Amino acid sequence: MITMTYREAVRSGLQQALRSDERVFLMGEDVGRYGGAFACSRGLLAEFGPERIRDTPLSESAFVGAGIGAALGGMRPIVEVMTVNFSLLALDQIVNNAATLRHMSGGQLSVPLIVRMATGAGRQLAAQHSHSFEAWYAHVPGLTVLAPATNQDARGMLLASLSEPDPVIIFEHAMLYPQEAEVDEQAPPADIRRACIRKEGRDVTLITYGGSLGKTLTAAEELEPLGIEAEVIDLRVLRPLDTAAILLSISKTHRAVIVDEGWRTGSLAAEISARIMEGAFYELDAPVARICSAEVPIPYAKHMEDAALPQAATIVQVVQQLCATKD
Amino acid sequence: MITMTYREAVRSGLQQALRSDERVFLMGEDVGRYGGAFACSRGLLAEFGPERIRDTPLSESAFVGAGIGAALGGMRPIVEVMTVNFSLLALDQIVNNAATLRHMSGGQLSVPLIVRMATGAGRQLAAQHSHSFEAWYAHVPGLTVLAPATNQDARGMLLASLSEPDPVIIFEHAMLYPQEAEVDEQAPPADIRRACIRKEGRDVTLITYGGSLGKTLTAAEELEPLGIEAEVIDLRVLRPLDTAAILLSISKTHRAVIVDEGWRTGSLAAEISARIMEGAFYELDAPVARICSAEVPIPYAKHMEDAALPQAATIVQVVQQLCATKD
Amino acid sequence: MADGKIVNLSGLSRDHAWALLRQMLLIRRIEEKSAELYTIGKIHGFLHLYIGEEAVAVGAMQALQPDDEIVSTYREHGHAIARGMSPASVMAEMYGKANGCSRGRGGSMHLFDVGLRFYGGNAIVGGGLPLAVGLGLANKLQGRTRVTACFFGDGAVDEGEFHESLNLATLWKLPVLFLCENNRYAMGTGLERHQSQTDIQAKAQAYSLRGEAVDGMDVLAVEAATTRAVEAIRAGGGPFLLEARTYRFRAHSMYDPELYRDKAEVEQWKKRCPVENFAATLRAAALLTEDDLKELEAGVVAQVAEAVAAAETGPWEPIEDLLKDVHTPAAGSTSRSNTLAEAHQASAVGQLPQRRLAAP
Amino acid sequence: MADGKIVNLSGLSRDHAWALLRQMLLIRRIEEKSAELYTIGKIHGFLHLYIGEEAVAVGAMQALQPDDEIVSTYREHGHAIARGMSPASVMAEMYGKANGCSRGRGGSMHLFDVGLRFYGGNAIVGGGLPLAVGLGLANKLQGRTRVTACFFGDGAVDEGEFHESLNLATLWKLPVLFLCENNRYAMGTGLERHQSQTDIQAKAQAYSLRGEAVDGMDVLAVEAATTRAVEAIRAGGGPFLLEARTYRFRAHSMYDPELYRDKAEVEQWKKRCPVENFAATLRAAALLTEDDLKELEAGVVAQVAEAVAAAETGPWEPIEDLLKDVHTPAAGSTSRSNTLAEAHQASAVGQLPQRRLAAP
Ligand SMILES: Cc1ncc(C[n+]2csc(CCOP(=O)(O)OP(=O)(O)O)c2C)c(N)n1
Ligand SMILES: Cc1ncc(C[n+]2csc(CCOP(=O)(O)OP(=O)(O)O)c2C)c(N)n1
Ligand SMILES: [Mg+2]
Ligand SMILES: [Mg+2]
Repeated sequence: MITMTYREAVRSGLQQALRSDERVFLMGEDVGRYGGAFACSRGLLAEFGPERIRDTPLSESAFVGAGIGAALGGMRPIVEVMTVNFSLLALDQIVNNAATLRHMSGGQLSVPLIVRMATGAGRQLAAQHSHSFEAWYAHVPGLTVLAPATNQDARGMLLASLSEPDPVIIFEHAMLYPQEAEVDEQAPPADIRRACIRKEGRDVTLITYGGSLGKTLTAAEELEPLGIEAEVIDLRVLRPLDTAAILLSISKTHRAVIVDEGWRTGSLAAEISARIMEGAFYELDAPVARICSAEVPIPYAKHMEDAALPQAATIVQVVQQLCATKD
Repeated sequence: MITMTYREAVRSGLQQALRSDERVFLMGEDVGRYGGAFACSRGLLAEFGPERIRDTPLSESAFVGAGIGAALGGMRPIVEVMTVNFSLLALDQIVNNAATLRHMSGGQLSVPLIVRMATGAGRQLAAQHSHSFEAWYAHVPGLTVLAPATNQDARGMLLASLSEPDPVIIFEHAMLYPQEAEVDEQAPPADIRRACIRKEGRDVTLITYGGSLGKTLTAAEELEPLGIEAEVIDLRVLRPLDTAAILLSISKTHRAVIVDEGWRTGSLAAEISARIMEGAFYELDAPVARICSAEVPIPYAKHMEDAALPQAATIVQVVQQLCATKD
Repeated sequence: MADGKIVNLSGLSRDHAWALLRQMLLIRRIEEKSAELYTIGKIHGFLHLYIGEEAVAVGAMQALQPDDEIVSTYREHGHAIARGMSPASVMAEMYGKANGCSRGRGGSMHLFDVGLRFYGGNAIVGGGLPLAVGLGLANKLQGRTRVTACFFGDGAVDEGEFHESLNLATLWKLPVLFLCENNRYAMGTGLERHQSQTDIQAKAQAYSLRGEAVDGMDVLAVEAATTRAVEAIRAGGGPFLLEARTYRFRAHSMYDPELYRDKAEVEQWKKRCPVENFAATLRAAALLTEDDLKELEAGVVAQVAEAVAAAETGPWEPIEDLLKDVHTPAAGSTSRSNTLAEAHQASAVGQLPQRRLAAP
Repeated sequence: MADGKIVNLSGLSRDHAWALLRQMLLIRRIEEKSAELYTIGKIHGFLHLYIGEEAVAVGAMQALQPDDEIVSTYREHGHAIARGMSPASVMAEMYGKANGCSRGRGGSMHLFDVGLRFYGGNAIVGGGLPLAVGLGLANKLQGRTRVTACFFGDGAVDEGEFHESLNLATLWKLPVLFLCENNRYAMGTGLERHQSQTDIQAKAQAYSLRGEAVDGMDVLAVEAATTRAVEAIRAGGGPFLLEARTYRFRAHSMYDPELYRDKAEVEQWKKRCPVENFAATLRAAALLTEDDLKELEAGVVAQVAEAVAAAETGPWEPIEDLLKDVHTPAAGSTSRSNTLAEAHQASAVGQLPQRRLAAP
């Protein structure tokens, strides 16, 4: 176990991937000389050279599509789209090619592609640079969508994705990169099927992922002295959702709150709420609540950005209200 | 009242828009000489000339962005993106410019733009040409999203959108274009805030929109002799959702089924289910059910495409099951 | 030749000439039959015919080796056939039958054959170009001398992906042949109304790329130009933009009422029919007799009939297979990947909840 | 001049020369101050400095009229200031204050001023080009003689939107000036590693568009070239691609450790500093004395101080206004539009449900 940042954990994963399989290469804007917009790939150019650490032009559609093509051609590309904001420019390639080619070709092709991108708000980058489109990607059949929230997962889920024969999209919340924690570099690739209970509790289930895990755990701690024991589920895998884990927890707590940085309407939280409706309606003592981002382009000013995003204080407040309703 | 097809109703709306306001122009691939991929604009080039009926190159991002720019410049552009499938290429412009410019500029700008597109499956066009991304657009603050399901609405909602100072996205389900019905061309612009009850009933609320309205009404009819009176809500407006209309109906029926051609996970149906959870949990006698498309790239072969999409028979079956659970 | 051009036939063997003619004829007849089958409701969805453009696919494929890759568009029957896909597997696909090359899931716009290294069949205009760049990159990274040939239309040249792909391929010196089939129309929009610079091959300069235009109605010219281009690519010089100037004789798709072009223009181009003119050239050069042609034609007609029969009698994919192949099941049944595929499957299937089992 | 170039100053008035110098100096000092304020935590988010490139914005703006439009990028402080935006409103915006030009919602990357026809401040690389095309289209359709000037970097040239926008603007002969600020880097990627053809203005040919390159370190050259380009556009000839060759002296953003370029290269370019060299030129031509310069500098420093004061004392936007301006309230309070805006607002706010009111 060594202490490292989330960014270093990603780098460690990339490094191991590149060392262990020569079909692996990394490509994206500024992954090479610059060292990655978030410094995740710093040093990799020196170790692996420009053929395997490829700086691309600003051409999201072309280089993501080229990743798909290279995967078809027998490589194991890891494509870094700098942030989810720019991934809109590559969405056609991801939806209509990466996710679709296998089924549409009658099972002839497969696309073992990893696309990594930073996501989320919180750094005062304003409306065009603060998106959370995880829910959109989680909507698309053919994709596996991951959201590592811990440093161990940042490394382990990347490595697990490498053995997948189909496209995997990995969301790294930009606020997590400086997060320090112990990482076991000897650990096997992470499980990428299951959600994980990060804190046990019996009064309410808090369901979250990615950049919101920290806030949710903080809220859960603050709820303890108020007499509410919250169970915190880190979804980890956004597609396919681990519905069983959610329902199991609710069969114990009978209450649930979903914390999701996406805009409320059409959020991933909506999907989770709907699944709980379908799978645990009779278990519920109160309606499932969602805490999401306000429905507004995320503003630059700190106090306004804070007001737009889910915060621990809001979670505490909503949970308290919810637990006050006794059935 | 005259009988016309949905496509003719769209054309009638376009015509009136172009006649009544000289700032209005129509632009898109093949809207001019070809007459529109779905023949919605046939004849308009002859009446309004090439300055106002503009054929564009295959450049979805540029011509949608140009529509935004033209709106900023004082025009009232109606941009036709041939189908929602190609709109992915223009999504960056819609999300990061059209939807965002007003708020991000501190209220200085507004973007009175209409983007029309055909949506949906059912014509055996296979995976890349059968998408339903209404839910994605309905996720984005700053957009108004409409889904006219009737011929009157096809015309009236387009005209209503013209007086909006902010961007409106209109989804025309491609299966509806040949639909014949009476249209009142003297009617005022349609209401674009409210959902509409297309059939009253007291046993269950069926919530749907666009291309699924017909199937849902058929199912509702088939349910009558089985002793189930279904109320059918046509959402019409996908953003902002008319939650009040949904909750009101459920306070009467206490049961709801949502029919939505989008893929199930992350569908608009999920959002509606979540809103019912939040707003009418204590009114429900049974969990809300969703009938959506199977989570698969839509296949070409007719029997497979049919199997992938919501069908009236499935609706009947699910509603029957749901109504069998008495609380 | 009908248009009076002099063709250099020196070095053209009878066998090769016949093969070219046979392939063009086969494509022509398959397309005609498809149109007919569409009209009587055997083929559905979109159907984009290649009639008039046969010389491009047939000429170009001659220059490619079995392990080269092909990426194509929704107007790809010609490319598929010229690459060697069996008419039966193409026709069955258009019928939506499980013996179709894509199990009936793709239809006319999505022909795939991984054995022939035929990577589809892409219905998003411009969407295939980045794939070709990636296939080229894989070849380069693995030190293979394969060439990836990417077919696309003049309309695709308008899309941003054209620009991004050519830049990327040239920058990285990738072995990709960008082959633009300029048939002068993007659906109903004429070239001069969708491109400000109508000399497509000249756009190569914007990328420091080699470009050339060739008469796309002349199969030998296309073969020669493609051969040169492919040689240059294989020699390590990076990509090549080849513009084949051609014309589609039929409507854009079966939905198109062709309001946007004059019949006279179409008739003018039909005089340059690549099939008829090549046959005439061969006859003039005594490489083909009237009887030979009849025999060829008869063979082709038989092939088409066989294809239709295969499509007619082919099985439908069982509905239970709907979710199959959304994800790849892993080779070993106990592997993690397999469970991920299963997890996807499970997640995709929703059910109504059970009544509360435990007390609150 | 420091780099020994001979500048033609004939016809240059002292007033105009001073105005150019004052603006460049103002931009330089605002940028330096911004960097300082960023370091001490007054400015947040991304901050992209224009230092080194001042001659481009200042030179180009001289050619534009008050009713011309400007579309810019996230590196746009220079354009905003040169267009006449008050340093206070720019600085307050960077502070996130409500007296900022965008009410503090945009920050450094999103300066807007509709009065100055300054349309932002776009942080998606290439995202501004289609907007400029549309503004140009509106001008053309309304018979106005305005020109839309669109600034973008060499990196934006890689994006598909560059290609699509230039084609569209040329095809439709729209009055748009595409002004590429080629500073030789897209973030950390040097020009020759992101473009296969590094002569950007030469790409104009791919669109039958007029293109020209100009020394972007020379404010007079930029002014002259832009004036010619704008005249040609106003004369009805359609768009123009002007490439200003320049260099950024600072890091890409405040996050950038500049691992990708040599200090020596930067030092070399700094010798061509547009501000210092222009001042030197004016002194050499006796259009400026040492004292004049000091006075100018003092004026600029005072302006910057005022701007900082305005930002420091400016109010924060109230949190209650968070959802304001997502939609436009209609002019008349009873109008339908207003209710749609209200419906959006209502829909955006979720609440917990009431207990069941009616029996089942
Ligand atoms: C991105 C995208 N936009 C629009 C369409 C609709 N469409 C299909 S084919 C076509 C014309 C394409 O023209 P071209 O590239 O010249 O190919 P051709 O049909 O002439 O072979 C259009 C507009 C599409 N399939 N994809
Ligand atoms: C579509 C998109 N991709 C990536 C980025 C991240 N990014 C911001 S600036 C930049 C470099 C742009 O370079 P250039 O256009 O030359 O402008 P410069 O910064 O040199 O002024 C990159 C990659 C972005 N903002 N938008
Ligand atoms: Mg064409
Ligand atoms: Mg640059």
